[in-house]
Amino acid sequence: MQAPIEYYLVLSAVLFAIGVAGVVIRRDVIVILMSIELMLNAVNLTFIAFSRFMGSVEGQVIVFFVMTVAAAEAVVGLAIVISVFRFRQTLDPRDMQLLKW
Amino acid sequence: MIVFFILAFLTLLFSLLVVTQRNVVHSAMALAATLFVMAVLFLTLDAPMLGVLQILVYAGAIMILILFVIMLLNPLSIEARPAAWWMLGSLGAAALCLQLAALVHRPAVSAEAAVPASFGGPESIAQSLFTDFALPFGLASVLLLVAIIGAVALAQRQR
Amino acid sequence: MIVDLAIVAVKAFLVLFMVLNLAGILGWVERKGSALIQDRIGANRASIFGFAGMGLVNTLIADPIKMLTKEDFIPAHGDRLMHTLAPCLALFPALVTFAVIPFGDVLVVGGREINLQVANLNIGILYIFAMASLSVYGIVIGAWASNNKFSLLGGVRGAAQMVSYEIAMGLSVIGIVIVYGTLEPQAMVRAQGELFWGWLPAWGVVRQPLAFLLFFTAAVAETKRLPFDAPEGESEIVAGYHVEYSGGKFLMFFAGEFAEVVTAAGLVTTLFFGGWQVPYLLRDGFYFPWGSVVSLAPLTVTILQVAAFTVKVLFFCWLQIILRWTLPRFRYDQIMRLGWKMLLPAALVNLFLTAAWIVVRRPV
Amino acid sequence: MTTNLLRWIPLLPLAAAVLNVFFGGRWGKRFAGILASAAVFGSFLIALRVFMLLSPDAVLRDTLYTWIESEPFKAQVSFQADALTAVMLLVITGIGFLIHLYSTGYMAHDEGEARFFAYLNLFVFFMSVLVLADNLLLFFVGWEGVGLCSFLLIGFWYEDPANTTAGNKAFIVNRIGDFAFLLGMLLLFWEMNRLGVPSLDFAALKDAAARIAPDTAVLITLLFFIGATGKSAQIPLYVWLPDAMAGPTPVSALIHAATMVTAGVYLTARLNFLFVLAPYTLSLIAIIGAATALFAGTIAVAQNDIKRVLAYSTVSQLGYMFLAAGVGAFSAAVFHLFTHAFFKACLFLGAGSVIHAMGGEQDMRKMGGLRRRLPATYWTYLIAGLALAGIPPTAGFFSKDRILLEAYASPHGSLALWLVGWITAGLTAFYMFRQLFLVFHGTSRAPESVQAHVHESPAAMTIPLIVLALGSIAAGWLALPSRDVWDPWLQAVLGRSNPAEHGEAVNETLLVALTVGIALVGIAAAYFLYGRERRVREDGPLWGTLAQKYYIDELYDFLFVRPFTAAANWLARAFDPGIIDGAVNGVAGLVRGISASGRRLQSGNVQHYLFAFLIGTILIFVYWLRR
Repeated sequence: MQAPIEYYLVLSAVLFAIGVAGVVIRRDVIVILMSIELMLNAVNLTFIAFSRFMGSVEGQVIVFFVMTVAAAEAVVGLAIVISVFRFRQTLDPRDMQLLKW
Repeated sequence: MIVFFILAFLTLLFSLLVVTQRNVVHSAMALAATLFVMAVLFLTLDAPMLGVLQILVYAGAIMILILFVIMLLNPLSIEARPAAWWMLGSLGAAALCLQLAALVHRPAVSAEAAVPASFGGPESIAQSLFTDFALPFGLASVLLLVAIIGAVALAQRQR
Repeated sequence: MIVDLAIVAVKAFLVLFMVLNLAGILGWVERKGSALIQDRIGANRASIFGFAGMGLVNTLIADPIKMLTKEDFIPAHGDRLMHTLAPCLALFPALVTFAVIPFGDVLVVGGREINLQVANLNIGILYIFAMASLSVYGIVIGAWASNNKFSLLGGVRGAAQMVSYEIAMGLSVIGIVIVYGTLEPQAMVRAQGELFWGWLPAWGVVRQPLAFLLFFTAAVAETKRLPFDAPEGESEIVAGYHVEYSGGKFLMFFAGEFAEVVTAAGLVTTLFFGGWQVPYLLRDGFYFPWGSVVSLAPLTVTILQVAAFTVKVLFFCWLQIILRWTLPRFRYDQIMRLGWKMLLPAALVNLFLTAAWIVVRRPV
Repeated sequence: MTTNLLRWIPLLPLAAAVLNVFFGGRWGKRFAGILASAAVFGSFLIALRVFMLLSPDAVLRDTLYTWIESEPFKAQVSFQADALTAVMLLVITGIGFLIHLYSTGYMAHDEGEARFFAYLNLFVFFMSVLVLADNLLLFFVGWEGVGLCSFLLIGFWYEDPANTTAGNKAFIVNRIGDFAFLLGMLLLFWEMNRLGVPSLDFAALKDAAARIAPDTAVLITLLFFIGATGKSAQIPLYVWLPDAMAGPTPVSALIHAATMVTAGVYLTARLNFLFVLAPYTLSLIAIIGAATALFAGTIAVAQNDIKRVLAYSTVSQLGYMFLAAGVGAFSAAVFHLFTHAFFKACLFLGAGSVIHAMGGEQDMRKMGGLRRRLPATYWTYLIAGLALAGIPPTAGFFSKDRILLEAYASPHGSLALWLVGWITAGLTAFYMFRQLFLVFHGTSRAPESVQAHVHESPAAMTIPLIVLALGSIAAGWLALPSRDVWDPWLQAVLGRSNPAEHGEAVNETLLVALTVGIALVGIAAAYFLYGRERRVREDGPLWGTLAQKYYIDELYDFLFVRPFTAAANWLARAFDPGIIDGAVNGVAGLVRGISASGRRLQSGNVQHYLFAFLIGTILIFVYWLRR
């Protein structure tokens, strides 16, 4: 028996909040990136749930695009992390404040 | 239903581990597990194609990339946890969570729509992707190309 | 319902049994094969109650016993959890991949159709790649958890190598997916039952020879065996990612590697060499191109098919072992260059040509 | 009457200038001169053709395109040619061509020949735009353009700082006049707009002139006259012209004797319908002109530099022209402009020939006895000198005589003006022949090494001299008392001004005799003092004052330059750092002070921002859900 859509949505909300917490709390850029992926996945889950319950495949297509964007984001984000680490020897976002003033 | 609860429990467990594990690699592995479980969740929602893509793209490519970068940089320090900041962040996230959950009680789609057997398969997605979403699809490929070039340019050692 | 579950369970057990044992046997075959190539005798000391003649069986049993009884050593400051998890992660994908590889046609027993395949997914090919992409975890995690710079180096090498070759592998397979028009392995195998010009079996290797070469090369690279064994490269980084492994965990890595060999052989067979297809053998017997017909009972046909599949898989396992003992190891940069600058462009060209051919043949 | 002939007069030299700028260096020096001369000769031929086409009261028009269109004002790049323009065009292109020809010889050994000819052609372009312009705005373009070319050519040998200083001086002094000109133009436009004729076309101006308020007319004409004093080197802005002799001699001949400096005279003549409305201005012009003539004449007496004598002489002769204009005799002014162009160009070119022969020496005290060595130069110099002194039957006699006649007899004239002019005529003859005797007569005072190389100039230089010398004689015959063709030709443009028709009867013959007499006295004095050898000691306070040009430069330096420099220094040292920078820095400091507290918000830590973002999102949700 299929669970009702609310369950999926609540799960998605909790997942999203966990991702937000990770982004705000953690002091490691890589973990922050991972938390962003978590948030994206929470959204993906919502899309797929709605797609299923509304019987429209378009939600899944959007998830497809979200994955594309996530891949691009991860690649560029990691490249930035690498070059920052190469210059500053740190992954702590508190140390990355070159644009401060 | 039971399947959903098991999967949801695992998802939440692993995702919490992502945020709470002090070791980056543990976090990454927890995230990989989360993504894997979510792929199964997708399968329960008649999205087999995306479930497999989830594993292929997220678990198989993005996470490997992240792990690869972790290995490459090999940050030794285990980060500290300032309690106040954790409290603050968690409270904020919890508040957001409550707000989002509150939205769910608004009228949503309740009944499950009837779908054909091929729903969520490669053909149905491709059908939509190459007709209605042809332009975004092209743009997405351009985006990937740009991301590749950008990443190479960024990570290249300065000469 | 319960019968269905039971049938699936039996099929899964059978496949696992076959693959794992084949992996064990390959351990012995490798020893003997290398000895053969190097003109020496090879493993000849394991004896049960003084009986050394049954080398295969002896080794098959003796090796695991030896390994399992060794001390399970975890390095200081290593990550205990991950160190234990890694071998499982290495073995798991190789085994589950086999779930979608059909080893025979549909068998009808008592009015119930039994598909000789553990799981018939309509996106089987994608499933294979998804699982193959997971196999990197074992190496990377194991390498990292060992707290050893050599193993870390091996892990990094392995991750880079496998990610690189996955792309070439995937692209080379897309060509054949286009040709067959399906992602379902069983359907692919069925499609290979056709004949060109009435006599030539329409196997994948006939339709896509370039794709076969690319796929096979990439698959060998994915198994991290010579000539692509830079991740373990014992002359450079001791033993690479599993340098800190011993006992049962090492056995799992070891078995995982051979399971990958078997899986690779199974994939090549399924995609390019007709899977369980025997030339001219249809559901009820042989129909030779020169017109003669040999009728056979369905069960016989099924047995023939499974046997054909097994023989093909064994052949490709053997081919990989010969390759390993014939070719020298590539340098790391050579591996990367081969993957990115030769296989990938070649795969793209193949893909483009195939797509163009399809468009020309079948205008939409 | 319209024609598209006129545009080619300026365009030919412009094209040659552009070609010389870009390709002159590549085509070789010889070619640059030939190209430039050919272009000006082409312009001369066209000018001749235009002259043929014209009748005294006709106007040729050639409109190129609309330059500025800002309702209701509209300015066109449009050329017109009437009788006055035709005279000016012939002078500019004809004498300009001769000087170009001369320059091909004079500048043959100079590195920057292509540049020189490009500038020279550019000058001809701007000068012809100036005289051809049919509105004040386009006129102003030419006016500024010739100033620019003058600056470029004075400082042509820019390696020497003295030359660039002279160029700067010319430019800056001219700027003062140009500013007044601009003000005058704006005021005129304002007045025209008030009259409902928002235009600066000369034709429109002429039609509306009668309606201009008298006081405004005085102010406008005064401003224009100040502009003219700058360009035409009148008191008090004459100081740049003597220094302008730093440029190559053909430049002095063309720009600083024959053409550009006469632009002021041309301006007053062109706008004569305005000037006649302002008797005060006219009186002032007459007084300034007479004063300048006398003043510069006295200075010229005491100069030893061959070109400076001629420069002050030019200032003095320009004074004559303004004297004529000031008494309302514009026709006489333009006539003197015309004749003066011939003999002064001839004198300058002759001086150039002398300098050329002397290897660059300009000090007359080191010359002497060149009569035999440079026969062609000598004879042409003598003729031109006679013309300058006003000895009949040379051109100078007719034109100067006419001015003096008008100064005495015209309704605006007076005995005092005539007297000043008369004395100046004597001074002119004296300094001219002092120079002639010093340079060409007596024995040579040059060092042996220079003497050995003295030689007559090449044909390219002597032919223009001869042509100009002939012109110096013949140009005056246009206004023979019996057969005057000059006044009828210009009457339509400049109005009638014939003293014979006015009030008191004048004994014309007596005036002529007096003028010629004082000129002869001057020549005699020069011969007596300098004829064979120098018989006068050139010292004493009076001589010193004259030689030092009445210390005018020093006075200007004391009155204007030093206070200005001091003020600028004070601004730079005290005002700018203290007040301006202080204000700017103060504002910046204020902003910095405010932002110092604000910037604490910008921790640079992304997570702080994200947290703020999160809080904001939650608040929006709360608002949205509560709504």
